[in-house]
Amino acid sequence: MSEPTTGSTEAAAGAERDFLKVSDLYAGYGQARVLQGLDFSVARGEVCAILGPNGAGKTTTLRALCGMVRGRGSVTLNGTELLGRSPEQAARLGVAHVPEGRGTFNDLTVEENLRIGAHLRTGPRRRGRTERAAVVADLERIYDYFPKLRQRSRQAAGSLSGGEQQMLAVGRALMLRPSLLLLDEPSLGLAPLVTRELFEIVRAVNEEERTTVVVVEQNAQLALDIAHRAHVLEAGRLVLSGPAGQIREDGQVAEVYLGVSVLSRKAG
Amino acid sequence: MSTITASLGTDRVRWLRPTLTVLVAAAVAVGAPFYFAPFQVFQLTMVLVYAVALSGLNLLTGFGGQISLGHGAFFAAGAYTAAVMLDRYDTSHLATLPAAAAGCFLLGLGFGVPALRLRGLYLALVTLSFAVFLPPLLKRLEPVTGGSMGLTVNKMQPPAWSGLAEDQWMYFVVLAVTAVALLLARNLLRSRVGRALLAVRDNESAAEVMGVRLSLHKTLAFAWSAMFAGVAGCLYTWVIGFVSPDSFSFVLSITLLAGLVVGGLGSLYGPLLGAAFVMYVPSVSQDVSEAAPGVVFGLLIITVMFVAPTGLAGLPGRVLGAVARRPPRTTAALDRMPEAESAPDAEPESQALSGPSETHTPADPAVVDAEPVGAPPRTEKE
Amino acid sequence: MSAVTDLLQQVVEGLGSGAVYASLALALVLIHRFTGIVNFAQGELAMLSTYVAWQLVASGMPYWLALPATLAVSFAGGMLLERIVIRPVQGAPELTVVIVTVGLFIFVNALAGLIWSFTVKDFPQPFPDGGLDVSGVRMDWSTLGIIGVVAVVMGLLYLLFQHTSIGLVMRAVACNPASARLSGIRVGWVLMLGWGLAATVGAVSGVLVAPVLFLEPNMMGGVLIYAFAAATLGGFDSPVGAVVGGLFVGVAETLTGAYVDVIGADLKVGVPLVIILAVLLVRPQGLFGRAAVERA
Amino acid sequence: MRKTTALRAAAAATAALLTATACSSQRGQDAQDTTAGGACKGQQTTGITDKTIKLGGIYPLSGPASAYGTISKGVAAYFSHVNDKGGIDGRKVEFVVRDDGYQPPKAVEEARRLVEQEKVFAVFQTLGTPSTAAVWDYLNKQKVPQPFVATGASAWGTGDQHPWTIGWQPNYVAEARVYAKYLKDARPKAKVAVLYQNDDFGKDLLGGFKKAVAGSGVKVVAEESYEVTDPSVSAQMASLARSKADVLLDVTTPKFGSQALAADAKNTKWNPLHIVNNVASSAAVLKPVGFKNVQGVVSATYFKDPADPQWAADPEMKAYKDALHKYAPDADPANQFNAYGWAVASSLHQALDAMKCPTREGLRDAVRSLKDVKVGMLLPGVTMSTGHGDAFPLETMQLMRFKGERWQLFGKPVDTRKEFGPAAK
Repeated sequence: MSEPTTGSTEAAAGAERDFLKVSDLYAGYGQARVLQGLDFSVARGEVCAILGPNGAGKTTTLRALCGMVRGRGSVTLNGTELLGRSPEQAARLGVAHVPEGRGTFNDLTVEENLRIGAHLRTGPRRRGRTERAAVVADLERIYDYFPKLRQRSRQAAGSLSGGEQQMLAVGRALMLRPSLLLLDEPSLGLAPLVTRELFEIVRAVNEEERTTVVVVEQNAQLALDIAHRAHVLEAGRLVLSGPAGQIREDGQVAEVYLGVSVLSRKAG
Repeated sequence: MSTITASLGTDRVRWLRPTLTVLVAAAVAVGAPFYFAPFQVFQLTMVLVYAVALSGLNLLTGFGGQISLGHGAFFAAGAYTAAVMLDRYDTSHLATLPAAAAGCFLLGLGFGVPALRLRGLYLALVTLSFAVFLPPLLKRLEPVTGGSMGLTVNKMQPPAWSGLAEDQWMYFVVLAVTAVALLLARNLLRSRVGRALLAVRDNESAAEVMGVRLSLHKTLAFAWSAMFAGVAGCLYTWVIGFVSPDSFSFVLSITLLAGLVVGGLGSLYGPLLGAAFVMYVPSVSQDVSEAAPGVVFGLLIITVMFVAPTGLAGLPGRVLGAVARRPPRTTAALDRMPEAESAPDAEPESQALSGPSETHTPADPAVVDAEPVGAPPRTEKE
Repeated sequence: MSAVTDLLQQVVEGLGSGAVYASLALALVLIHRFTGIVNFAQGELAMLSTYVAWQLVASGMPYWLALPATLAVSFAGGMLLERIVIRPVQGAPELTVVIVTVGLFIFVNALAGLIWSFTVKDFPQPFPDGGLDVSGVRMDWSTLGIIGVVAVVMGLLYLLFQHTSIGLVMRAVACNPASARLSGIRVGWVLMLGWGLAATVGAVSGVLVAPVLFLEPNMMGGVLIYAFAAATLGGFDSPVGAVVGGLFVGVAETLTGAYVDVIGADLKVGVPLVIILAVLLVRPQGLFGRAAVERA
Repeated sequence: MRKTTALRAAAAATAALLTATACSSQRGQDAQDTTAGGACKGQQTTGITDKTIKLGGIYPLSGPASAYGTISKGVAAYFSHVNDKGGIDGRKVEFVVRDDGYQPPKAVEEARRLVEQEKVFAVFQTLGTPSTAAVWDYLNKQKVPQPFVATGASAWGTGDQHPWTIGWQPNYVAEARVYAKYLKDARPKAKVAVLYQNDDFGKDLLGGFKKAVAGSGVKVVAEESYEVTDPSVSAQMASLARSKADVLLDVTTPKFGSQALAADAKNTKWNPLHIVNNVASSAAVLKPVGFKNVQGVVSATYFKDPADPQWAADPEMKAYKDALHKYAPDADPANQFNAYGWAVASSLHQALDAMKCPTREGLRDAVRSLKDVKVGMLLPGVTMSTGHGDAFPLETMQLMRFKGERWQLFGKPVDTRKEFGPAAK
């Protein structure tokens, strides 16, 4: 169980590097223990991919980060402990989670979905007019990222296609102006072209807004394209960590480790 | 049976224990009327009567996942069939049983057809309005049903050879019918019909894909269930010897459903526990507070549901489970996710562990406390 | 009086009963929309609220002061009820929650009997005596008043849900509570709010109908069945449907009771049954209910 | 190992059961039933001693008919009152109340409990026709007196298969006859509209009325029924208004009585003579409607209404109110059901005093041979009489009209036996 990130002791740089710091994380459902002690860090503004086969604990990791699953150990975001908090508290700390299967509000219109995303910024006791204006501006920004959503802003979310729903889910998460964006299997069930488009947008968001992103993905190729760093999970443990490019090259190694090829899925 | 590793010895134990349990239960059941006072035997008899009705409702709601708030009406139909036959046509008591059963089976079949189109809540409320409608209808059919004065009929008398008192004889007759009914319910569930029902309850569309003939099985479930209620109604007439329309108000239907849920949905012995609850708890409530038994009764229902959300039958399992359970748990996320329907107790990752298949199973994003076995599908709004 | 006037008079009577059903159906629909359960105790809670109002008036408080006080008490009571009685069984099978409300029904009914006895109480009528007479058809002010208030409540609910941020949050929770949590919404708090609102609407219903039905612990028992019918007919998640369904059921049962001799007053309760069955067979989600809009 | 354990457990359980059956069977309790000696030899004395008498009553304390449950409080208050004054003929009364929730099967259970476990002397009052009908076969078979059942159905006094059961209040047919006689005298050409509860009570009264006016100029022109589960009777009232009848016979229970009176008052175009039956005639029913709206309403009664100021100084009424205040402080003395309980309990007191033998048989015979027995809570001129072939203790009622803030009795008490002959089915 070695520290996967290279240890640096310079304080300021350390805070930036350990923007999200996961140490000795255990989590599971009922009696089924899924995560067996994870340690990793994500630097501010970084896109971090978590890869691994089915059942490795990728989704559980994200759920533990956002409070949907209770865990033991420690998860800090910018120095604040996240473990033991409920999802709504995590959201208040700037964690936006786009769950697997999207979780859009099907009965609400597209625009209402996005406004719900900004709920914390416009809630009754929240700041006044300037923030309202900022939300409207953000709405425009999301529509710029996802022009299709603008076309369908008055439509019920349930009537959107899978890709549009996924875009809506990401858009809703961005409306929170999160400091940490968690994406769970964004490519699931989407056509390859749509997936690529989505990942490009995530990259753009990351680059333009410096939002830290943790993405869980089956399609390693795609994820590695936009990620700066990557971690490979197997059976609840980290088996491989490193810069994305390096992981890509170490694909052979992963294959040895996992028995299946991390890169076996053809991207595109 | 156990084909793999069971050694002869453990196999025998496996057989012996349930056999012994059944034998002891039978001994207690047979011995009871010689031990208890007549009115206590009467109470036990009524518990058995309600248990038959509840096991019928259990087939429909606990296993079939369809909620009926109208089973009091089938109960009444059975009771009146028996009473009218005894009163007008002077038939023997035993002859009324098949008639009540068959009549209610057909009635249930008739009801099962529109029930196919109705889901969850809507079915529950339509059956409730049927239960509300029945008493005035019975009053209207005065020439046959005796109107609001009801019908008083002879109770079953013990034959001379038995040497038993009336209450004891009644108890044994009802016990026999109940035993047959419960066995039938058990076998129904183990038959193809039962397995199909379970499949339908757990995942309707998947069951359909698998080729289960949904409409047929759901309609049949309704019919069987109504038949049990009718048989219980028939027994009721034998035991009470009096039927009147206001005895079968919609309160009876609600009581039946409450009894079943309190006893334990989808459990084989839940109906017995539920019947005992319906029978004894009102008396207990009265002993606690004569001024307002309802206050105590209402509180007791709520309390039981707090302590045993899956019913009394599930209580031992929950207690054991709670002891064994470890801290890492999901936070109590609301389980109203539409996706929760498809795989109620799936634990996405651990489940996925078992198969290295490339196709990823879509599972619910918020994993919930695994929904207990025997839970009915939720009355999700459509 | 001509046959037409007769008929119209019966329709007016039907609207009067229908408004009573609609008022309670609104509260039922509210709860169902936000929590997905059918609250069997809704009528009894409305009755309890009405007794609170009665007690306040009886102890000397002016009616127009007692009314807002009652609504406030009901709102707080509804929220408390969600927290104490419903929250502990959240996550249990839905039927369990329904049976808890049945237990609550029995409890509240007996409690009211214990405190206030079963003697009929007179409840102040906020609307003036007499009524409107349009070419021989008489409509009481109280009937008009009930219909008016029910319409206003329905309108307010519509505004609340469609045009306020809190309404948007409530709809989001109703639609997908898990995602709502992820957006930072305190779902538990919103559910309490839903119960509080429903209890308040129920209190309005109780206070409206008490002068007509006369206040006693079983006042709402009969109304509940018809309110179920109204909500089922209208679709269990549509406030507009609840009101239209209520009025429709009221008029239909009154007319058949009065004009179809075979049915008569005793069997008129079967009329809503037949209508509901017919409607549901064509539109399983009720007249105004939404069919699920979902694409994979 | 496990096998033997299971076997042992089974054997132990069986043995325990057998032992229990042999030694402490609860069935043996029947042996405690006692019989008298002397002149009353062979008669049952279960539940009665020289010092005590045990009675059991079954009332709906829960469920839809709980409004009537308070009768038991009036009864219990009376017995407590009597016990404090030395009891009935030196015997203290123990009164056991059980709840049947107005459900016949529950009534059967409770009746059996009272007889077999509580060993009561008599089941004094079962309430409601369904519950009474469900238990009377059993009680008669057990030879347990079932005096003064709280229902006015005419079944209890007709027929001779149930000698142990007897009614008390004027049966609904008798009450109907009182109204019929009044109409035949005062409005011989009356067209009558009837609102009735769709159960034995409403049907009995309506049937009795129709029979009593048969052949006269009084005609029933419209009938509308309602169910106890209905929320309101306003639709029925609207239908009746169409009939243009000049008399409305209102056969309802309290809440519906209030609704019908209010609906009648609101309809200014139809102003029939409103006859409200006794069950719904309490001042507690009229007051919510507003006294100004019920002027001139006619009814009939046989016991004193505690809400009526004219009895304020009546000694029996005073005793009643004091006792209720003392023994049932949470009960409302103005509620006529409490007064009903008091009246029926004091009637039983008279019957117990009249027993020749202090036995169940003695009570059975005593309630069937009452001769003009006066009871304090009953109206002056209303007495209990029974005899061979006549098992209706009360068949006399007096008409009253509502004026100002109270009922005013008018005319003489109407003895329906004299007017119409015995009530026959």
